Amino acid sequence: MSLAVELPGLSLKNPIMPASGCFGFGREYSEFYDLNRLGAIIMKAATKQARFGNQTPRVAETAAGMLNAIGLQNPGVDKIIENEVPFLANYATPIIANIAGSTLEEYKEVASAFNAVKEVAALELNISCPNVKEGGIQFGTDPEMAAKVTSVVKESSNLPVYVKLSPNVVDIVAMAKAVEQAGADGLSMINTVTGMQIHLPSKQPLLANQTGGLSGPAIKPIAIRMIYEVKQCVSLPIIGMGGITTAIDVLEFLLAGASAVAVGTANFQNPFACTEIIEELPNTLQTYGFASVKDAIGEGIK
Amino acid sequence: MSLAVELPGLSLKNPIMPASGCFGFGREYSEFYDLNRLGAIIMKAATKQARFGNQTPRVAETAAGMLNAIGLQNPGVDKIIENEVPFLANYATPIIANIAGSTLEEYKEVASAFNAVKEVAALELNISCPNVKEGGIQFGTDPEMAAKVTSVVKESSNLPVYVKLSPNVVDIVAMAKAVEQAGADGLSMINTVTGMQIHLPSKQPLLANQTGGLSGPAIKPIAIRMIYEVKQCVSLPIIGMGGITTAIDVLEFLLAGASAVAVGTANFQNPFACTEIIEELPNTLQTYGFASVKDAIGEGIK
Amino acid sequence: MMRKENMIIKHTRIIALDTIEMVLENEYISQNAVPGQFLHLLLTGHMLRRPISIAQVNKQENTVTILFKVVGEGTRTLASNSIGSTINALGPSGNGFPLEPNAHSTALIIGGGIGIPPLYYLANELTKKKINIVSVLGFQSKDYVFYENKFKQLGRSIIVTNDGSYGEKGFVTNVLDQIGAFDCFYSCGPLPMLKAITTQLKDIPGYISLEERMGCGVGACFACVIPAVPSGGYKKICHDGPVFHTKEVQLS
Amino acid sequence: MMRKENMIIKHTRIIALDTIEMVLENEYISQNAVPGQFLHLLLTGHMLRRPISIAQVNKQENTVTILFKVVGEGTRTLASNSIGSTINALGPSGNGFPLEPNAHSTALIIGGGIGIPPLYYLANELTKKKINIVSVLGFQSKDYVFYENKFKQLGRSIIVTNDGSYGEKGFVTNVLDQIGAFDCFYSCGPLPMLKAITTQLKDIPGYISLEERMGCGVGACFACVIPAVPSGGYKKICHDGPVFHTKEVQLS
Ligand SMILES: Cc1cc2nc3c(=O)[nH]c(=O)nc-3n(C[C@H](O)[C@H](O)[C@H](O)COP(=O)(O)OP(=O)(O)OC[C@H]3O[C@@H](n4cnc5c(N)ncnc54)[C@H](O)[C@@H]3O)c2cc1C
Ligand SMILES: Cc1cc2nc3c(=O)[nH]c(=O)nc-3n(C[C@H](O)[C@H](O)[C@H](O)COP(=O)(O)OP(=O)(O)OC[C@H]3O[C@@H](n4cnc5c(N)ncnc54)[C@H](O)[C@@H]3O)c2cc1C
Ligand SMILES: Cc1cc2nc3c(=O)[nH]c(=O)nc-3n(C[C@H](O)[C@H](O)[C@H](O)COP(=O)(O)O)c2cc1C
Ligand SMILES: Cc1cc2nc3c(=O)[nH]c(=O)nc-3n(C[C@H](O)[C@H](O)[C@H](O)COP(=O)(O)O)c2cc1C
Ligand code: FES
Ligand code: FES
Repeated sequence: MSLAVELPGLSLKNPIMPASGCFGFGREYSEFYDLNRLGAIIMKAATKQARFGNQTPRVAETAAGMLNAIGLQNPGVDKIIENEVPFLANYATPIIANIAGSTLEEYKEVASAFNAVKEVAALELNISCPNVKEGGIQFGTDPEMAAKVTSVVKESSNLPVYVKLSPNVVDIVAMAKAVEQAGADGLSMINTVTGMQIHLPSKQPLLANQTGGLSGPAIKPIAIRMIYEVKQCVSLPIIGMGGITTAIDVLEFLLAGASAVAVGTANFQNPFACTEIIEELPNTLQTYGFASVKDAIGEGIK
Repeated sequence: MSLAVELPGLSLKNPIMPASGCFGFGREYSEFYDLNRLGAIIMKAATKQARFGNQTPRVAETAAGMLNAIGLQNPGVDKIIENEVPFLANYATPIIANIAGSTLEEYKEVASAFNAVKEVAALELNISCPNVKEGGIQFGTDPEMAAKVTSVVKESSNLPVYVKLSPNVVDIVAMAKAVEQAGADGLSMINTVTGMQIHLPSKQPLLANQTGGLSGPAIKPIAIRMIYEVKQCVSLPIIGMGGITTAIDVLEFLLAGASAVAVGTANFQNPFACTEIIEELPNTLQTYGFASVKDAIGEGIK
Repeated sequence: MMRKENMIIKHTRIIALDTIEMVLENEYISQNAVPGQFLHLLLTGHMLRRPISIAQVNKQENTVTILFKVVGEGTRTLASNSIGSTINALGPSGNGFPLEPNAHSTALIIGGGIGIPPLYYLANELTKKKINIVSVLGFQSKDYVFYENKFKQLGRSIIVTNDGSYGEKGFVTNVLDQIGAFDCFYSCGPLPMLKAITTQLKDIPGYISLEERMGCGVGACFACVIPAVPSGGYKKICHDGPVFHTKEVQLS
Repeated sequence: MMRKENMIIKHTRIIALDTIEMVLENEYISQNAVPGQFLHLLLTGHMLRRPISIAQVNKQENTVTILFKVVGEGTRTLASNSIGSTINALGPSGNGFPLEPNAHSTALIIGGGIGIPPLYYLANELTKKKINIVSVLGFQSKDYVFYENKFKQLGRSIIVTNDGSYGEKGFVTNVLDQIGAFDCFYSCGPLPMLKAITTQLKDIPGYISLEERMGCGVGACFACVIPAVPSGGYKKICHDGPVFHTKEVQLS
């Protein structure tokens, strides 16, 4: 059973990778299993300077999901290249750098910095973080801004660029088309859905940041819908994510149009989530009559 | 402990009402308990003509939620007034008519029809159903269209109008402000979030309609966030909904800014959901230091 | 009238591949259920209840028997409940089969797979009314056959398997011409089977029990509709069914 | 090193109002846990694991004891697990208390409410190293007092209740001047208590165990950070803590 998938810049031995922000820079989970087993690794978001992120509490539990407002905490792109990439470079697993910024200029600088690092195979362009905006307009919810930041990053780097789309939009297809037009090599879908929880004892929003991003199984139907819609209108390959916890979920994403998938929140419940899915996947594909991962991609679309 | 709330056109003995579409026209649940116990009853959407809705399957289960694509099935406003309102009029519980249409004209006609019915206390304007659009633009996701349909309905009726907002937007505050400007008397938030499920054995979307509306606890954080945001920017009272299953959930909605709440999907799990919540509510309010429902409204906003 | 009741699991038993027989104790439901009605079961971790037919009732012991096939997460959860534990049910739900034929007339019972359970309770009640029963029971293969002897005790029974691994080979419709005369029929099973049967037996009065994905299970949400003929309206399977006269609904 | 392990519930016991003692069997964790480490427990129906401190270890019997207070849905689920059932845990997690003082020196232990559990295992280990223990244990009220005798067996213990319903009235900080001399202190409890203590005892070497809402519990998600001094960076409570030297972190 072939699990291999070819995406721009990425030869994946299997389509499973940990999602950005849910796997740090790999060190912690490398104590549970060999990172060589993963299809790829998406690093935590990098910004130009070190960021300390939001105040705590930063996470809350919800029904079949969680809210997070980490706030792009990271040591800054230079430290990541210096301290984190070399660790991950010990593995024969492609590294995808998730990049974020507050301005076009910052995106450009972060993208250029990674461009010089041969161990980084691709960029994932995080335009869907709520605190990522320029002139008050969020990159992630305005097609024009999304196109602009995509172009800027494409110009600053030779690496393939996967633009990570926000679900907090009316028209996900318009967003996808805009970044395709602007030169994106692929899409990552979806980032978290903005939500909130009120802490009853304190009568205030539980998260220090008030709102946070909803992830986990709760949002899977939203992710599937958006991928299914986008797949029919753009020709870019899609890395799908949002609530994946089992190989069955992975197949649902493949059928909806994803060519590979990322697993986020599920790692927190089960540190072996990614490897257990990889082990299960051949069996699951076979049960539903597929001879390879490739055969399943987009098969849910008539 | 006072559970009473006064809203435009609605004197509620308690803030709990079944949500539109999840309670039919009350007959079925009246076999489980006395409908007099409810704060109000929101009827299933009414259109001008009878509609038969979408093909089946129309529902799917998701993690902590469900998808539905009923598709506005209803016997038409005249039959509702003839056959359903008289049944509900037997109860001393305010009736809210949920109205829908495909064109401004249809909204106008449905609103006028209910205007003549003295037992109907208020209208809930459903602009957030995905198949409700004019000239290709959805009423529920475009502030201008939402304002237009609100004005038309206000002109056709003397009843207070609660506009039911869709969560499938970038800027929920803009939507709320637009309908406030257009004369809305209150808001209902939120309708379902568009989602999809792929049925693995058939490799196709499970719902005949492909997409459906996600409801249930999965969407509660989205509802809370939107109500909290809107409450700070508009002065209209809000009927909150989205995933309520317990009195604790109700208090969370009150703190976020809702003045009353509707319970939808929870009725399907537990036909007594509404009455059990009503029984629990005084105790829950007391536990968290409130002497009445009114005291809690909007208290989560600093 | 339907009520929300807790039912205690008294016995469980595997009766065929992936197929479980479970005996549930509850006075109200056992005393009130008629053949063709179902339970709408709440299962831990699941948003929507699961409809499962009533396969037999023991009014002395206040028990209801259900037979179900493990096909997904919900039925898996149901199967994992241990004896002595409690399941919440809405029931008895829906309308049952009319037991209308005269004594000594002959009723044909045609069941397909996991559509067979409600027909067993029905067959018992028809027998009590001195109606002759002939049963045709279709299964995928030998491994899935269940309740053969129980049906045999009530009258002539023909087992059909799709792959011929047991009984006759083929579909239940293949053997209908071996039955001889009958006055009416009752059927439950997969939609293609029901369509074939109602076409083939269109001149004979018949009742079919239908399945559809349900939301509320009480008639309030319009999830489980089926086009009605000749009115042109819709019927709700949970509330107006699950049993319908063949001429009442339009199988699509 | 932390592992994902199944633990079998051997005993549970209510030890105070809403407070439960639970003994869990698992060889790996019991053999490797040091005082101050915690378990990250997976509970049915919950997305996020729950961190609970290790309150005692029995290496002969391969068991770990936890003490927890039922404060919400997760701890309610935990409490409802029956003896013989299995709980999945990541553990032993985090870094424990340094057992550094010399033999015959005196260590002050200051615990507040449900922050007391890790201090019990610590106190035992310190005693084994012949360090003198004085314990100050604060509770809301008499109903919540637990493990008084167990601590008394290890050394002098002062119980404080906020409402004075048992022991001394007030806060743990009210009695610190009754202790006499001590060489270092260890503390765990609510943040305001830790702040008051670290201010009051700022000249004495001390270790505190911190709590924060966690995502991963392994150091990968940056949910549980606390500002570090003097570096200006952050520490992760799950991975770099939960135990810190008082001078290492900035309590906000
Ligand atoms: C009136 C009625 C009586 C039934 N009686 C029996 C019976 O006696 N024994 C038995 O084994 N099965 C019976 N079924 C089918 C049974 O309800 C489904 O097999 C079961 O709901 C599947 O649940 P799952 O979670 O295991 O499967 P999944 O496929 O994971 O279920 C997902 C969702 O789809 C729904 N669903 C899936 N298949 C069906 C179906 N065929 N009909 C309705 N909803 C479905 C489930 O209820 C659930 O909401 C009956 C169905 C109906 C409508
Ligand atoms: C390192 C560490 C050790 C702990 N040791 C113990 C112990 O030995 N005994 C004990 O009773 N409690 C202990 N706690 C606190 C315990 O984790 C919480 O009481 C528990 O998670 C509450 O869960 P809940 O679902 O019952 O409450 P809820 O308030 O419903 O929990 C909702 C969410 O908030 C989180 N949360 C709530 N309170 C806390 C808290 N104080 N710290 C961290 N997360 C929280 C939960 O984990 C969950 O994700 C410890 C916490 C930490 C961080
Ligand atoms: C704690 C946490 C931190 C995250 N940080 C990032 C991030 O730095 N960059 C990013 O693009 N996405 C980030 N995400 C979003 C995830 O990568 C993923 O898109 C989302 O969680 C949906 O997948 P899931 O449901 O499998 O978690 C984060 C998610 C979580 C839960
Ligand atoms: C089966 C079903 C049918 C619905 N029909 C309508 C409708 O006719 N009109 C409407 O405004 N909302 C309709 N809704 C949306 C609900 O009124 C409610 O806004 C939504 O389900 C969120 O609440 P909940 O999570 O409590 O279900 C429907 C929801 C469901 C689940
Ligand atoms: S399931 Fe709701 S009407 Fe039948
Ligand atoms: S909980 Fe994830 S870093 Fe501590």
